Amino acid sequence: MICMMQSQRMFAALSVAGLVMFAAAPLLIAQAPYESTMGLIQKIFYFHVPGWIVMFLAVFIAGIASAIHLFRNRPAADRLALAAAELAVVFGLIGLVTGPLWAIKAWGVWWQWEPRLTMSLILELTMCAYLLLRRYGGPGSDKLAAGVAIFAMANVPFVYLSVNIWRTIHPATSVVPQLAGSAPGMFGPFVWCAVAFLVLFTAMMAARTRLEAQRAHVERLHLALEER
Amino acid sequence: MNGVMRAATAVILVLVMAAAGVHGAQPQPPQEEFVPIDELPPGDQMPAAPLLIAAYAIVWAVVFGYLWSIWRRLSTVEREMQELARRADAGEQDS
Amino acid sequence: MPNFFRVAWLVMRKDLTIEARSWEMVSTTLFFAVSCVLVFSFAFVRAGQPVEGAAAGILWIAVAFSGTLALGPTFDRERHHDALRGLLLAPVERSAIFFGKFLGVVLLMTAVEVVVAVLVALLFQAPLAAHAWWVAALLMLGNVGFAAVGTLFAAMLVRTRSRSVLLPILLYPITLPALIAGVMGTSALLQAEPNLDLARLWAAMLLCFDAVFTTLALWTFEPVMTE
Amino acid sequence: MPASSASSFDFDSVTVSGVSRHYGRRRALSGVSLTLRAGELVGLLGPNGAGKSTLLGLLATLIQPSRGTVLYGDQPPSAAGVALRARLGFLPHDLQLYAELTARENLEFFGGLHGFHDPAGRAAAALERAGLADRADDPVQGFSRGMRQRLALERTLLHHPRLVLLDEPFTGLDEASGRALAARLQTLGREQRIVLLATHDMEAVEGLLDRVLVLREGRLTELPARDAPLRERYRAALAR
Repeated sequence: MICMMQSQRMFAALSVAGLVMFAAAPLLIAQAPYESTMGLIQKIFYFHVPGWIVMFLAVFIAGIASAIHLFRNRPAADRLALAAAELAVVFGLIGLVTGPLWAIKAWGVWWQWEPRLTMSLILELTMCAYLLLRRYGGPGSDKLAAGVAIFAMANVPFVYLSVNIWRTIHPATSVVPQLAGSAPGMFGPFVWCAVAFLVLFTAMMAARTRLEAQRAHVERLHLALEER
Repeated sequence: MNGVMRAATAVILVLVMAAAGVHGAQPQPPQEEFVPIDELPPGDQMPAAPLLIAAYAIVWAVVFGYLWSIWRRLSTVEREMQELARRADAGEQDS
Repeated sequence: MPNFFRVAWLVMRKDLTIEARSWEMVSTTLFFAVSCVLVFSFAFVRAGQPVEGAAAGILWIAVAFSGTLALGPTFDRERHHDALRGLLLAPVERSAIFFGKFLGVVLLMTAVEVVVAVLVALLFQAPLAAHAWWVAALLMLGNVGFAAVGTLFAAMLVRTRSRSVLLPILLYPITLPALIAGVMGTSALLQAEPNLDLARLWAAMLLCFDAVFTTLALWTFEPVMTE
Repeated sequence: MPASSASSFDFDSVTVSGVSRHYGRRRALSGVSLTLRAGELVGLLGPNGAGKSTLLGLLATLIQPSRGTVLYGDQPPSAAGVALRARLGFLPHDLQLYAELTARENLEFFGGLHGFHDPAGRAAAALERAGLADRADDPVQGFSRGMRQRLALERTLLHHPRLVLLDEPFTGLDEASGRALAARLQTLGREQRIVLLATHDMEAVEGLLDRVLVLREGRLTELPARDAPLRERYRAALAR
């Protein structure tokens, strides 16, 4: 019980920190200088790019945790993988929604079949497939889903590979380094937002793994009750 | 739980440093296919502010929606847990 | 290692023998592939002329769809009389069993590819023959990657309830990079001025994809198949 | 024992201790402990859904326990690995035969997987024993249940396994084949095999078994050895 309280307090502290950082972000972003060609709309990047960063991080966590579960048989790793997969979908959704809102202004279309966008969409689909398999696969689907998560992680390099092969009209590759080099005023808020997203992500991960741990506990209680 | 937190914190630190390290990366030339907004016909121009606000609102909605769903699921599970504990106690008294 | 290939050969030969008796999968898959091409021809032929650049996409989508269709029955056959457990019980490396099944799928898909490629070349006036070796290489590379992922997923879904729905759901997002590479590489060859460098680049990417995912599949088959 | 494969692993007992297996919330086995020894013919009775198939699958290393351990001799299955599978013979209810292949091809395929030097010779001998020599080159899909059952039994015993797990081996057998199977089982016992046999057919196994275990809702009990017909003892055990 004490451990539970502790982790709850931890979770609360983290979420508060994340939300405060998150809430303060617009103020900082408002002060950041305008990007010369894109103007105001460029400020979507402060949320768009960290969203993708967190999603990729989540995909890797899900893949590595799944590998541990698959080869070492650790249910705790499986719970971590499930939490990460769900969060990958959530943060991927943020990226997928903010992207078109930027695109309609900057490119004049809602969606551009551009490799990085397309591949992010593919990754989002993969993680959705993972969740669908867990939801509808029936008992024992955790091992199967773990296999899928490993494959999804292995797919990520091919995302980058294809980006490099294909010529891209996506500005992100050049914008982030440029922010650092030419406009220090933009880089600060960007890092702030990225850290806010990561703190939030950690808090959500903690909550989600906790939920799964509680579920496992309930299952154990059920079995113990039937045992008698 | 704490182990998870520690690991996650470590990962975050690494990532922040990596983000800082992007400094060093050489900026690539901007892509030619990119159409700057001022070259678009004026009719296609959309006001930026509502889009920006919509984007921020959606991000907030997604984050809070998810947190709310976790909270709801957690309370369901905890209710079930209490229920089970009660049943277990009752069972012990029976036997 | 010789044992590994001996077992893989035995499993593949068994599948081929069964197929030679029934012709069930070859005939159904081929029929499906041909109808796929025909359906596309209604979508992509305007005023009697095929839309430019459609041939590569049609070729690969027909292959991917019919490949998915073939994967289900490959393992339904094993599921039927619980034969898969009989295989898993054999005192051999399980990855060898996977490899045998995988080879069977590759062969089946090769047969489909030959027919579809000829059909696309005829119906869409695609100059596939001009760079026949390159097209064949791209198709084979795409085939191997698709079959590796597909065979693993089909095998692991044997035990699940909604396997027929879940297979394409899992398979397409993971194999999309291979499909994109295949389509882009092939269309680079089918351009008015074929771009061999580009095709080579995509072929290299396919090769990486195959290497990574075949290794991963061999590696994960054993733990995924234990209940 | 023939030198069928490179394996040298062998054991003279199987020990199951405290094994539970659940699928989600459904518990198939709970706290099962038992020891099987070489030369023993053990029966496994129980209503449908009592966990018999799960227990057999578990002993065949196809299913992993949620809790508890299974030891072959003193080795866990993870340590013995492939060599252990060479010593296991499992005849499940679904027979594991390929309907499109002939009887001979089925046997030769499995013989090949076991790495026999002469799969054809072994298959021919097994077909003789199954009484299917004249139907050897017909596809299995034309066979009756009894013929398939005989063929599948021979496939199970093809590699002279130490542990023989049989799920309802009397299904579809006529009286003569049933008697032949009973005799075969007794031979296996004399050859110091470990035989575990799940069945509903009490008449067929009456007087054949050394011990009888009963599974009920995932729990295992042993039938007391008394001088009463098996069916009555089983009924009494279920009524308790």
